Amino acid sequence: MRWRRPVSDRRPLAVVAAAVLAVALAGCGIAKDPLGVTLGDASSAASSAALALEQHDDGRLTKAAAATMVDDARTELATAGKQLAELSTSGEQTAVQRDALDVLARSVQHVHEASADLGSSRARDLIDRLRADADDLERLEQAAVDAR
Amino acid sequence: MTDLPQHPDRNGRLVDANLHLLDRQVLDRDDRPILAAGDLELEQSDEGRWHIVRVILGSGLTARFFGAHRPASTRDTLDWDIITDLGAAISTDVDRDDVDALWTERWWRDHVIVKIPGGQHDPG
Amino acid sequence: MILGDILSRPVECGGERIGVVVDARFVLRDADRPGRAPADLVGLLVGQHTGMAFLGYERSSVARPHLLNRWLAYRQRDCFLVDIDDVAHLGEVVELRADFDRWSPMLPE
Amino acid sequence: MKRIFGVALGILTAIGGFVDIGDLVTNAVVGSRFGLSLAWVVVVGVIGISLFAHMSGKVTALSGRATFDIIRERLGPRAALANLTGSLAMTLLTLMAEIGGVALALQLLTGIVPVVYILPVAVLLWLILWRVKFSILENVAGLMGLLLIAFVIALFQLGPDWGELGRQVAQDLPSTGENGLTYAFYAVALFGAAMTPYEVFFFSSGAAEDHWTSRDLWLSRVNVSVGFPLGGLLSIAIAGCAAVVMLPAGIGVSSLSQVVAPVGVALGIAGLIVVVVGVLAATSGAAIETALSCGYAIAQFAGWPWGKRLRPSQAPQFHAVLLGVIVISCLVMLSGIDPVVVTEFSVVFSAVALPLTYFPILVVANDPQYVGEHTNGPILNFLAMIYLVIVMVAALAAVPLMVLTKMGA
Repeated sequence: MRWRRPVSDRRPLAVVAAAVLAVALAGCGIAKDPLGVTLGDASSAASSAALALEQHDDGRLTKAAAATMVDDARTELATAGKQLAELSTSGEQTAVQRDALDVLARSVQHVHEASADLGSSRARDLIDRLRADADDLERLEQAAVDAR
Repeated sequence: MTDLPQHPDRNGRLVDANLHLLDRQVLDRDDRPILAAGDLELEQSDEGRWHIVRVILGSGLTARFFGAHRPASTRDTLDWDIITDLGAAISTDVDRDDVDALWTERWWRDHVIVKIPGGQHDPG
Repeated sequence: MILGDILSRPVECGGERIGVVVDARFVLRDADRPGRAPADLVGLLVGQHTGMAFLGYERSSVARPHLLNRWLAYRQRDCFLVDIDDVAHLGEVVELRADFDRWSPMLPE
Repeated sequence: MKRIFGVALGILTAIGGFVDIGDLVTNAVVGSRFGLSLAWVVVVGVIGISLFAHMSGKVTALSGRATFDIIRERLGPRAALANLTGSLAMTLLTLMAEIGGVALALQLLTGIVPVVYILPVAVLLWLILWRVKFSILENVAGLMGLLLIAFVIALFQLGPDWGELGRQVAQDLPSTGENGLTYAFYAVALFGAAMTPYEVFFFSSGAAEDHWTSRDLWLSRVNVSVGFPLGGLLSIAIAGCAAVVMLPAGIGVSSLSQVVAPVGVALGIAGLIVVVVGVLAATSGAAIETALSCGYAIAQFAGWPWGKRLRPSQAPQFHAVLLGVIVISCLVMLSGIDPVVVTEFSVVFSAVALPLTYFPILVVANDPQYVGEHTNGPILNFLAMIYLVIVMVAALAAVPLMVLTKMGA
């Protein structure tokens, strides 16, 4: 079989390798602010849990679907919490990070309660608390971006 | 490139190996697939003319990666004279059950597929 | 001889590199049933690249799509057919006789 | 009468079959972050897949050779092997995502954690491919997939501000604080989701198996030009629902539950169950198609007998590959990896692998040796060349964008 790679074919490989390298290097500069992204995810998760509770309470989502949605939100919040804790920030962002850790801890607790007793009478109360958490997290997200 | 003269020997159908022959699917008498045509084996006739004597079966998947050849004895081949047509695929006048190059397929059939219940059923 | 051994091989004439073996041209004496008659080796097609040569655009009348065809034809602009009798030696390097002729690579339609 | 039924069935299965986990997730994610400002990408993708599927159906109908048989022949074994590896890796990744998608849909119906369903789904998938009569299989999944129309009904039910949606479609750059790079990344991901290569492997292999001839070409044209665009409409409806419900609530979609939630909001529990069954059917149908496509790719490349209509004993290696890829996918998904993450990677790598199969098919669709006098007309070629450029740009941009935006974070 004719398997030897003639010299003329090797040139394109070198070009591709160089291009990929250049892109990777450029990658570090433009990425979005990690603190802002983490807080955005957390805020999204909190309002997602609130939506699930509300729609289930209104009888528009089955228990299975609502429970899944709350469970997904809990996973996303847990991940955001871990990322937030591990994040090294500087300047005013550190203050934002500290506040965010408290709000996040509170919203994890709320989501935990939500998934524990989905149909409970406290549902309305939990929805408002989760919506408040989401707003706080969104405010902190904006603060983090401004403080960059 | 196009201003070069036409080669005189043209009584017959002109066929380029890479373009019309190599890596084409070889079919048996009933158009059932055998294997891909991987290479060609040439021999010199008494007057010294090179001509194709055998098609070597095998695709890139099972080919040797480092240019080495399998010893001639174990090479899966089909004789040139059983070829009936060269189209999008290479048609031949042989029954695939007689082609011993398909021993790997038979191994999979006899040692794996037939062992699983339902292996012979006709899905229709 | 295994055809695969000479495909992609460098081609030289008097020590000077001419190109690489891109393909091999055969003539089927019996067009209706190829197997019934010998398929004689007419010669070797020599070009500069083996990479994209397989697409065979440059050697057949497939004219479309135009843009693609022009680029592929460009890559093979100096491809030619050399008669097997003009080949002095077939091996790691394909050596041509000094006075070898260049024939058109185009396939008649 | 039977002819019309055949045509209708073809179109319906094309619609149901068009949407898979990649379309569901990517459209919802994009809808929840960019509204409908990326809808044009779905239109571009649908035209592309229609063109690509038609060309490969035509080549197969006229030459009797399916996609990977042609690719091996046209590019020679060495380049074709690299091509096979790339396309196979992408199809295998999609198979994993589809199996995960089925498990997620079952979680939405039953509330049980998806990883529990991975093994039973994989075993059932293999059993279906081993035993079930294929024509039933293909039509049931395709028809049930039509239940996804619930997204369209939900969008109307939500009574959105059509003016606002219209403005989102028209406006090119995002207003929601997303930067241009993320926008570009999701454009490529959406394009990869709409123009999935495995659908073409499946489509062209089906043409070969059903022994299509030039007389069937009009059927292929109808299937493709009606079925796929309507499938594209479903995709846009998925994005629309997310844009109307999730975007204002500040929820960035990252799970299947959030993809279907808007239908619950709009149509209540009945609508929700219908759409989840639709998702189950679409992902199951896609799992069957991707598993088969892995088998087709390897068997056609190697020249082995292949096909869903042959007895397993007549195509032993083909069925061995099916078993192998299902086992591999099952093991990977059992690791508990999030199917949505696998899906996002699969659509991006779809975009990367697309030129590998698009380019040879374009070349062969112009080669009289394969298609006789049915070579591409000038308009078709002009369009096909434009898409060659689009496909190459998307493929080259996909990985760098993925790195730059950390998967669109």
